[in-house]
Amino acid sequence: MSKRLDGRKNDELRPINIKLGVVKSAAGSCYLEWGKNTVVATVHGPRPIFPKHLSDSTKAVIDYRYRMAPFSVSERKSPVPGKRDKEISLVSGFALESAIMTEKFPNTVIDINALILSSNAGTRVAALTAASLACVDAGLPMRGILTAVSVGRANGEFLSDLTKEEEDAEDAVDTAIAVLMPQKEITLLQMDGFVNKEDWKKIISMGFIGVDKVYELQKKALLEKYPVNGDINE
Amino acid sequence: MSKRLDGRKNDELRPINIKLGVVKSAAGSCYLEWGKNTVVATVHGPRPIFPKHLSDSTKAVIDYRYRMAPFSVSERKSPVPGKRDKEISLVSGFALESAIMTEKFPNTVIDINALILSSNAGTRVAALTAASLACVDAGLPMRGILTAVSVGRANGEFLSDLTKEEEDAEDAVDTAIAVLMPQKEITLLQMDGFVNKEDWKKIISMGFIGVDKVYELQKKALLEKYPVNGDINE
Amino acid sequence: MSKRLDGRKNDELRPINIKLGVVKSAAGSCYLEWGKNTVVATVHGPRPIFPKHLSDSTKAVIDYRYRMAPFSVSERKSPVPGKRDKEISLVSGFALESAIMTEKFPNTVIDINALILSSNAGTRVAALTAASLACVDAGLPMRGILTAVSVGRANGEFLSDLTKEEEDAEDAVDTAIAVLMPQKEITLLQMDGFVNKEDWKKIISMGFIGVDKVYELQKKALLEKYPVNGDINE
Amino acid sequence: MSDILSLINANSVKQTIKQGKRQDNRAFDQIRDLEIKTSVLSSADGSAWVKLGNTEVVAGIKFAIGTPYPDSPDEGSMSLNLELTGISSPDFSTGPPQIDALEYGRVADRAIRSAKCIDFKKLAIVPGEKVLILFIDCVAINADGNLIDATELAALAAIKNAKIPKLNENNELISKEYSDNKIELLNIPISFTFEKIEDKIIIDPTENEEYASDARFSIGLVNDTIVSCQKSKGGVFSEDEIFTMIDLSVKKYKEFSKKIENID
Amino acid sequence: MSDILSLINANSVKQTIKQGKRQDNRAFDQIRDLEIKTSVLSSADGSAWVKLGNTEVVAGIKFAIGTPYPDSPDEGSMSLNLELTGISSPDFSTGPPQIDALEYGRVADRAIRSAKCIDFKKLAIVPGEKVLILFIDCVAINADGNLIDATELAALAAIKNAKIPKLNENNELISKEYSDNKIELLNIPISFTFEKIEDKIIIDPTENEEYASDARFSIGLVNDTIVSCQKSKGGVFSEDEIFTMIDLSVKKYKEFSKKIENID
Amino acid sequence: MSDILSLINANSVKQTIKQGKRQDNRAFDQIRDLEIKTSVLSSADGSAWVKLGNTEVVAGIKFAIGTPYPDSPDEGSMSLNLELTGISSPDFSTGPPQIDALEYGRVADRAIRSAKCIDFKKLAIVPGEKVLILFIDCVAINADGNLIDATELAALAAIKNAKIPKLNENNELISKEYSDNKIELLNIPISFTFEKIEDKIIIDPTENEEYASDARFSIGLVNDTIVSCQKSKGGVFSEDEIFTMIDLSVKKYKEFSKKIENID
Repeated sequence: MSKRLDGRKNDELRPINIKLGVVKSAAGSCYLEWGKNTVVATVHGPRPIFPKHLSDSTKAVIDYRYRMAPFSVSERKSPVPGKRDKEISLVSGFALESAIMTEKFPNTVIDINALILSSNAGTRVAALTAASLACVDAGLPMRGILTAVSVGRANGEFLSDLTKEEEDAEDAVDTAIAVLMPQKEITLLQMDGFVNKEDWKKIISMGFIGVDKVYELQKKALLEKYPVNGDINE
Repeated sequence: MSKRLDGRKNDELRPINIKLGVVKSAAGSCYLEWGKNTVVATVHGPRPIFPKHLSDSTKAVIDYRYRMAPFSVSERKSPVPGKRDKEISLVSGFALESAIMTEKFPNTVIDINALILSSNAGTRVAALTAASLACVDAGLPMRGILTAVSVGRANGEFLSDLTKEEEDAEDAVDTAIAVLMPQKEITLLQMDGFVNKEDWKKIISMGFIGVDKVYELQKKALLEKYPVNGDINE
Repeated sequence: MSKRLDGRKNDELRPINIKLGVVKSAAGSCYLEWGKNTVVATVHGPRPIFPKHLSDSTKAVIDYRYRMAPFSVSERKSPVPGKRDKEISLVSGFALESAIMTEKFPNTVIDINALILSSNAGTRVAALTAASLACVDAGLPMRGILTAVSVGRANGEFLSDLTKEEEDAEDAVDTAIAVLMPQKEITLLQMDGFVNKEDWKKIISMGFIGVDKVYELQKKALLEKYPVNGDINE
Repeated sequence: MSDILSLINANSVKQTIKQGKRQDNRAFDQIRDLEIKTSVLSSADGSAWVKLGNTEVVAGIKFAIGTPYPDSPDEGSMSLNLELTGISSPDFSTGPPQIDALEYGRVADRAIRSAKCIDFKKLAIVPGEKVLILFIDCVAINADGNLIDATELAALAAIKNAKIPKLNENNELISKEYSDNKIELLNIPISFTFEKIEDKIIIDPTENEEYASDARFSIGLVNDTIVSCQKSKGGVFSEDEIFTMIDLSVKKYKEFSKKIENID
Repeated sequence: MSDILSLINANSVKQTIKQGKRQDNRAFDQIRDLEIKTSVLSSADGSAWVKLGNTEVVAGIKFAIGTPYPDSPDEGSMSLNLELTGISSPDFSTGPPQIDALEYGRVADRAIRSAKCIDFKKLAIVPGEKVLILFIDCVAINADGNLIDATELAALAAIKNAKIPKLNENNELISKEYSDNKIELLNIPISFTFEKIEDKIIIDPTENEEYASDARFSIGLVNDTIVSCQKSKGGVFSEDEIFTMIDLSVKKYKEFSKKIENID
Repeated sequence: MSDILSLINANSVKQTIKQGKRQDNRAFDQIRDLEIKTSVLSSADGSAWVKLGNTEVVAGIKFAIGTPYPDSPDEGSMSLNLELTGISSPDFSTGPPQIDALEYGRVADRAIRSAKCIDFKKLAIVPGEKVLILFIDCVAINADGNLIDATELAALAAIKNAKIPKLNENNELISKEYSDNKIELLNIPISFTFEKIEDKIIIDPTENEEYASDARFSIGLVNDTIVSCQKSKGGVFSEDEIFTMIDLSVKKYKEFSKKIENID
């Protein structure tokens, strides 16, 4: 029997609801609800960079911005991005860079934005999962799809997709993992906690299982919008 | 009999004192006292824009900055421009753009600055009235002269050129209007209040009457400095 | 007998310890301890400037930054440079400009940084003394060596190299002087106090004597690292 | 949008307008379809998602505890803020001075204040010491023109939707617990924005129409009462044009105020 | 000013100086005409408008209530700030780091502090808790050289002109009501600024002369007492040159200190 | 470093790595010589100067008085900050967004927090009101790669070296006077950073190796317990690679934790 407050099994994800192409003027977009997290991601570009000396002649620059709306958290957050927002934007942007064939668009920038409208733990993985789909929706050439999930430990149990309450447990281990699918390559991995190697190995394994589930939902959402393409893995 | 604290009739403006060309090194300048408002406006340029990608190949960019000196208000104001300063600068800059033949100076910027040294309501219209004359003083080709006045309602009366005390009345309607003269085209119109359409029509009519008065004073000031030109309308 | 708390004679400097070339990746560097002041200075460049319109076609731009580490003062200092830091950076940068043959590197910038790691009065002159040596260490062509010292008055005595306690005396006169050596030209001079001309003349004379002493230590440090060059004045 | 592209689009808009038409086939005085959803977000104390054609604005309410202004010690206060981020347009990720967001937000804010639609006395906790501050944060999700009116509608709908949090014995907010009190909207100020293109005046512009336009006019109404206005951009209006726009707005008012009234 | 234009102007200045002349026909040791007007502004607690040739600086005083510094609990404080905005020169509307304004303001500020011309104890209200802060804000209206000296004169004149506001029973400022107390200037620090051009030294430079100059020196005096100095720019001075400038300044001191003394 | 130069260097690094070597002849799993000096600065409450090869980071501790966070009223707090200024690299004097410094500092900070190596309860002064804040400021003197590990080591060494200031009767810090208490390190979190270049994984990268690398991984350990990790850059790792890096780090742990333990 589940010991989780919301009745989920340890390896069960919260409900995920994905909708592509919601923002009409963007090149690509994705609306994603993941438990009580709500995120909108859009892709604009590629476009030329100004000032020019910031451009890269070998590839597109990925400008990923993860932001939390002021009303997305318990106490109103200033709209000015903080250190946490900037760090998440950086490493998540790198993860997206590994998924996009940026070498096809030298001297340009691709603007990818993910806005958290409502939050309850796991916003960075929800944002990446949405942003990755927005890139596909924008028709960007991709090496694969980026799929992300949070896994960890709380109250002695190994858990997938922790809630805010679980993240606050005394023994919490909090791991965010993003994987390039179907290659199963790790492209984001952030962890805080206090856990021995064997236990963390179990947690990472749960991460790959969670990623598989999210990947199925991503593919489903893509097939809904782009039914003619068949299985995107082929 | 006047019900105004300073004894003015409802449609009477406070004393206006204009002096052109006061700032020797500027292309054009104007010192203006309007009641207890004191403003200095200068024009510099046109000059090339850096960085270049901010320039417009079809016209000059107008960079208008309305600013209040820290000592111009009751309680010392930080020198950092606030939201109100920026909004006023924006819409006033648009008004100036409508008066200046910007198409004659592509790829340049014209810097117009208006500094409020002392204030008692109506600073934005005083600043615009001065800035417009500074543009003429700078020899910029003009479609007309920009003339501005504030009008409104306080304590049940329709009034021209409200003071700070009148603006704070319970029933205050505060309207700033700038008109391109002699064409009588409205190029700035900002209003806050709670007033029915017929009453506001009366207020706008008072605005045009006030503008006529200010326009006469502007012409007089110009003719003092540039007597050979005769009537500038011709 | 000395009236100074640390037992020094009035014209005696605190111990100075200089080490060149401490920072391996910089073009030039200098570590300097001066009493309880500790400073590291590095030189990088010359390198091209971006954006281009900031460059000077007749000479290199000197970008000197004097900064105090947050832990270098009694109460933790914010890492954001304040007004004092900026003013010192400006006038010290000018002093360095007078010593470096900037005309040899048009359209470039030379980055000179001096970081105060520990402080007890006289940091600006310690920083300049170190920065000047870092420039020589970087192989920059020099018109001379910049040598700096602080002199002044405290408790009725004329003093070289004041400590924090001496600077805080009721009758303190605080003078920072930097001299281009061996030419003996004054290139930085900042003073605060209340002193008649004759007394200040005496203080300036002490400054030149102090500069001579520091200059000898600078030469010694250079000869240690660059022994083959003989006397650098020749 | 690149300069060249926006120039081409603007020219295309002007040609169409000259022929008496709009690119999306609307009449000059026709407002795009409006959709308002509320309670869309679980973290906010009130929320609304407004779609005006393709333009989308989300507004979220958060209450906070603060001190009153010295000149109104027994009143709470409000702060309305519009963010235009890269999410809605690549133009906003580059330009540092968010001057458009600032102007749009201030026009929406002034309409709400002038309309006196909120009784700020009801937001006092301990007069002179502690009051509730009503933060209305609006975020553009899709910036396809007329963000002023969309922001105004989203802000009002979110206020109407908001629940006032419970306070504990120390007069601090209790997270996620709400009192039975809501913010009563005493008036419903609706904003109508017009653009002048090739001497024609259209209502509710798209982004392309905004690029093509010479002058903008926004009017805030409560029934047939004017509560705020803002003329913007480098073009001009005649007095007649101003009052024609007002008359049209008065006619449209009820249709839009009802959509706000109908929100729970 | 564009780079090319300022280079041409600088060369022209240098040629003139080499011939022993200045472009405005002044002697090398001649200061431009000085005009000081006070009580020029109705909103400030004290004000002065200084014209030094074409250079114009307006200074305005505002008092505010604040807490004392921990190391001087029974003293008020002052803050002197110079703003160089686009009003006085197009150069200032572009460059973001206002480093010149910062340097000029700090030099003027240091002369006033070192001269001990203000008894800050008289600005205490409740020692250790509440003091008056004297804000001296200076704005350049026309930046035609030598802003340091013009700022110093404007600041002093405005302080001399200032009226200290009345306080109510809660020790808060009463707007627009003044006590009979003024700020007594215990000393009058006058600043003199020199520039070195083609190895000649001139006093009170114009903007063009500043562009042509290699080195700057400013000295702050109270009679023949030195209270502050600042050497700036990439050139050098000999010890003799420094003291020649000081001697000249001492000679000029009375003429300028009297202009401040004569202010009501 | 200019783009071209760093590209050339990166290519050279890649060629060397392909041949199974490193430019400084280290083995792929070999960490550069580490030197830690403490008590190097007289102004700080604790200090350390770390050299990891040519990379140098100075850490200084300052205590300050503050108020506790509402959710931990009986605990002091810490703030770790890394500055990359022009002193260590010309790259840092140009780029405005100090994103690298921010990331490195946060990774080091998170390792210390997760390792629970500081008992913040011991930093409380008056629970709920007054606590000590531990400021750990780190400055890169030479940025020759692997600033994360160097920062982590410098921070820990400086904490170990720090003396807690005495307080006066008002619970204010007494400057330069210290109590007998030190901060006890309950655990010693060591950080190990790896880079992936041409599909090879190396430990403790130099700056040139960082330019050549596709992916970075940092792991924070306390003995064989994992306390934090961070994958960065646009490349990828397999699960096996991750755990190979962890295994290597566990082997190296004691060598480095001892260096911290041995500090007085």
